[in-house]
Amino acid sequence: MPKKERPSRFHPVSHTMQTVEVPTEKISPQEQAEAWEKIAHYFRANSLWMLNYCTGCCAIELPLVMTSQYDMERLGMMPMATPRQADILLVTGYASLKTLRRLIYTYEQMGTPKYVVAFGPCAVNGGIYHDAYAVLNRLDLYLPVDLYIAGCMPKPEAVMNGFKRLIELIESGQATGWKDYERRFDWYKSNQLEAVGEVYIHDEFHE
Amino acid sequence: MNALQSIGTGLGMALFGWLLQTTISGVTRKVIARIQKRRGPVWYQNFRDIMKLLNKRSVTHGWAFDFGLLVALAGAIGTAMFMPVAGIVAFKGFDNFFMIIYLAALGVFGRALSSGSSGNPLATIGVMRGLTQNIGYKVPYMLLVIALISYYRTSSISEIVELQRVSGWSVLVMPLGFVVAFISLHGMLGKKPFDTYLAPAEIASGPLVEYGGKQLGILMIAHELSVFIEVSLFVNLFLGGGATLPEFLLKYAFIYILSSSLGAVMGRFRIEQVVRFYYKVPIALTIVQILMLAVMRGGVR
Amino acid sequence: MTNSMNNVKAPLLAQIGALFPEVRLKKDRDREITFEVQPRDLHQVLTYLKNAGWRQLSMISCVDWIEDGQFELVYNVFDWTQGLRVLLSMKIDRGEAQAMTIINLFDGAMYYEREIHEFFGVVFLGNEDALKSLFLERWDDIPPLRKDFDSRAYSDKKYVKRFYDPVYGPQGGASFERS
Amino acid sequence: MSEVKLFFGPQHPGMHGNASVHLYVEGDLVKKARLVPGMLHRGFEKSMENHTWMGNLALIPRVCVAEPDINEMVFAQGLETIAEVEIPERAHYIRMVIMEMTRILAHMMSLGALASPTGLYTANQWMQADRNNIQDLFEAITGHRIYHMYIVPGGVRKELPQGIETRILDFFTEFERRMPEYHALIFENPTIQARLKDNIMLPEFVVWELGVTGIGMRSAVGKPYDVRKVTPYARYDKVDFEVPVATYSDAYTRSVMKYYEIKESIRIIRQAFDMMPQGKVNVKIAPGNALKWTLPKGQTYSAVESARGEFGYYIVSDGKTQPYRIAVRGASFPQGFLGVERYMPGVRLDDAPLWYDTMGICTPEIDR
Repeated sequence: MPKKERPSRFHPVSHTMQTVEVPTEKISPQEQAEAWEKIAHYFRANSLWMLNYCTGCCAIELPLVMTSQYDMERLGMMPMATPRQADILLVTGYASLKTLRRLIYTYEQMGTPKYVVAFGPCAVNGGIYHDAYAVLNRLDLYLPVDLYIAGCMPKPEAVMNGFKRLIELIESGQATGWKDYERRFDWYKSNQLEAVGEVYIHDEFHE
Repeated sequence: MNALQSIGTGLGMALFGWLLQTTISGVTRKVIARIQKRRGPVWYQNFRDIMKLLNKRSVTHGWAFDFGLLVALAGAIGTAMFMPVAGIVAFKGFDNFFMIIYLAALGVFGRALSSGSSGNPLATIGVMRGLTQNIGYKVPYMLLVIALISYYRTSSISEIVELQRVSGWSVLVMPLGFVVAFISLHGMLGKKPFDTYLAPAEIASGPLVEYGGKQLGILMIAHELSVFIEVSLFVNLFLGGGATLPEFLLKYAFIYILSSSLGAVMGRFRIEQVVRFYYKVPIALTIVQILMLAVMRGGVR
Repeated sequence: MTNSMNNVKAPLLAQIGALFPEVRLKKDRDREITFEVQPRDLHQVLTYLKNAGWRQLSMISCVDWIEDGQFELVYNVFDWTQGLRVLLSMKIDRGEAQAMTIINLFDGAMYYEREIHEFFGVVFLGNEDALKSLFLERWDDIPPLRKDFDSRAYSDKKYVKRFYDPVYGPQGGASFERS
Repeated sequence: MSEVKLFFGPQHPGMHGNASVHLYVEGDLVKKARLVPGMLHRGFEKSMENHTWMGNLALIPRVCVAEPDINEMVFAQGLETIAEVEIPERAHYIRMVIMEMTRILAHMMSLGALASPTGLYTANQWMQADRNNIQDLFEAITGHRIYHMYIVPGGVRKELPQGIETRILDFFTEFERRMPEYHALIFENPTIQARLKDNIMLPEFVVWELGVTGIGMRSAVGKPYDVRKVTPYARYDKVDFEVPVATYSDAYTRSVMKYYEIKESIRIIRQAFDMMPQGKVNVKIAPGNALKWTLPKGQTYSAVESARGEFGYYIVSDGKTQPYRIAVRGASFPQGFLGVERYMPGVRLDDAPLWYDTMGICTPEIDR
């Protein structure tokens, strides 16, 4: 069914992806794969499992989105217990350095394709905590963010709207943050190393 | 009927079982959503979930992880092939209760092997809990089914279905037993309060903790199939199966949705509460039921 | 209200004055009395207060008086039956910030002391647990709540800021190009 | 089975908020446990020193996310104490309405959060839906759903909107009519009772040892040790309300007490609207531009009763435009740290999330 073209008010988040032009011959394996990808995008878009991890205060509105009033399950979204099962990582608000370490570990455990949604201004530029010593300013240096949802904190309506937008992006194949992460892995890794250092598992008991 | 035809019918039965159960799961999600005063997903949501999972990349945790999964899937398909539904039997004469129980154990074994080898302590705890719970509900259930088999003097499920058509459903023969079997089924399906081995909030969905992508998709297919086996076994044994397909579907949907809806308004037991519960109430009820049955039959003679 | 509290306050003030001559009344608010104590008196005063009904340690906080070269530790105890709060303010030297722990009197002090050690660098003798880091992971600067620690400068140094180059006009809006 | 190390959190469905408990588990029994906070540490106490007295208003509600208004209340109250100003009578009553509404919000959050450790998700679905209605009321009063910044030093920010009184009272009448439904779903549910009753005890000596306040204290000690009663602030000494107490503190008692506190809060809201006089709603606590206010030198500890216990700020002013130091006493600090370390060992792994939940631990206020 052809979708009605409608000017979007949103600026798609650009990942500076370079599309490689393939010379068109018969039906190459790559084209087959692309055709299948289009079908796969439909399933991905309509069955988004989010990771049950609240990193910051924007998560306080998430229960409302999940439950009866806004009912995220209508869109096929469900909270999931572990990163392996999840598709979306929600960075709900500011990320402190200690959280960032956990976020990176979590993100890398998730299977591709995976998407990152960042909430609030804190993930964009630090927001109200821009001068705090424990909170990092830009999330997109460390993780590829597919969608930002504005508001401090975003209202449930805004969150639902954002999720709808994410679904649109995935369906049209524009949510390619995970590909960007694979492509510029070294760049992301060097940023991460700069911020949180080497892999380090904290053990409170020091044993 | 030649062997090829039988196998074809069996595979068709497994496919039918999967489609049926996945649809009913989606419908159940909607029913639970209505209990929780919300709209819920579309009825084919579970198909979308499975398709998405099969389109996802994932990691493996060694060959046992994948092999166990295939064993689980093969066990589930194999068991579903033997299940008589509405008079259709793929392998005539082989639709024995014990056959199905043994084959179903293969699926459980495969799943335990797979998730146990993932190396996550939460998965190990989940598997331990799952097996403990398995013992919990299996004891009263098996006692009951053996009583049923001795009552009908056959262990073939299609014959039991036939006999029920003559003498009335087994519910009427053993009403207490029906309650026990339903409680056991509730535990088999892992509905609350017996979802201790999954317990997302305690052990992060237990055995499933390390699954993602394709493996989780395969596991979901195997899970839907095993639910199909459990529920249709229950319908066949206690509710007289079904002469026609709609009759069977109606009973099937009723039992599954009832169990799920009950689960929606209940909390979760701790594992030792689960086992204590199963060893107290259902076993006592089963013994009373068997004695009643013996007295009844003795009285008739 | 002040009148009703006087019959509670008067005996306390008299007792404290008689028992601990070096303890000085600093501030007397409605339901809150602040004493200034010397480090050597602290344990006796706290013991007396604990036995006299101030059974709950509400919090320990620390103030950095950088101009005087002192840390002020404030012990905050509360009596639930009489509804009177007592604050004990104790000054210690900022250069060699050390104080005796009070975990033998109030177990709840353990983590307050650990927090103060992390944020101010005050060492609590006798509470070895307090030397470990609590909130911060791999902290690489002076304790952050000291007055000579500049939060903004640290943030500027450590975290990459987003650079805005707004282009006003039809295409307006902030530039979201990645660096 | 030998000891297994488990991370309960930060990414864990049973964990509310971004914190972690490191557990050593033997079989099903927790052997060692310790809270690892700091994932939500934003350095509030430092940031507050860099903002003006009024500028801090935007910052403080964010200390505790589930119940933001207590922060505004302690802050405003402390500043009024230091500046020695009396605020208008009407403002006191409006503050009480706001405080009780936010208390209801927090209690409903924690009753709904009982869902995940016990598995009764239906309770959470219903509770959150009603929380949304209360947040809509807040939006009508203050303009924001979560962080209201409504209680300001010197009173409240602005007059209540027209007709909000009937809207609030109508909602709570309707809500009270539905409360037995919640009681039947949660507290009369045999499976929930099996999980909560005689489980996760908090004896009286532990209360004094840790310094637990709030519901934990009252459920064990059996006396109305509530800041609202012991040192009344606002006009809590004028309204008639009761504080539920108990002497046997298991998880069930602590949960059901939240239910009764919601009832009492609704009573307080009704009385506050009855007794509310007309008049101004705010005064200036210092002359001049609000962003250039200076306060006299002084220090005070200001405390209110939050949903989890005594919540307080220790405020130091050195006579400048910015606070010299603000120290936050998170209400769940004692049970969050020492409680987890000493008393979570011994419970079953199944009950560890329940322990964390029913002790009323709010991570953001621990981390700050």
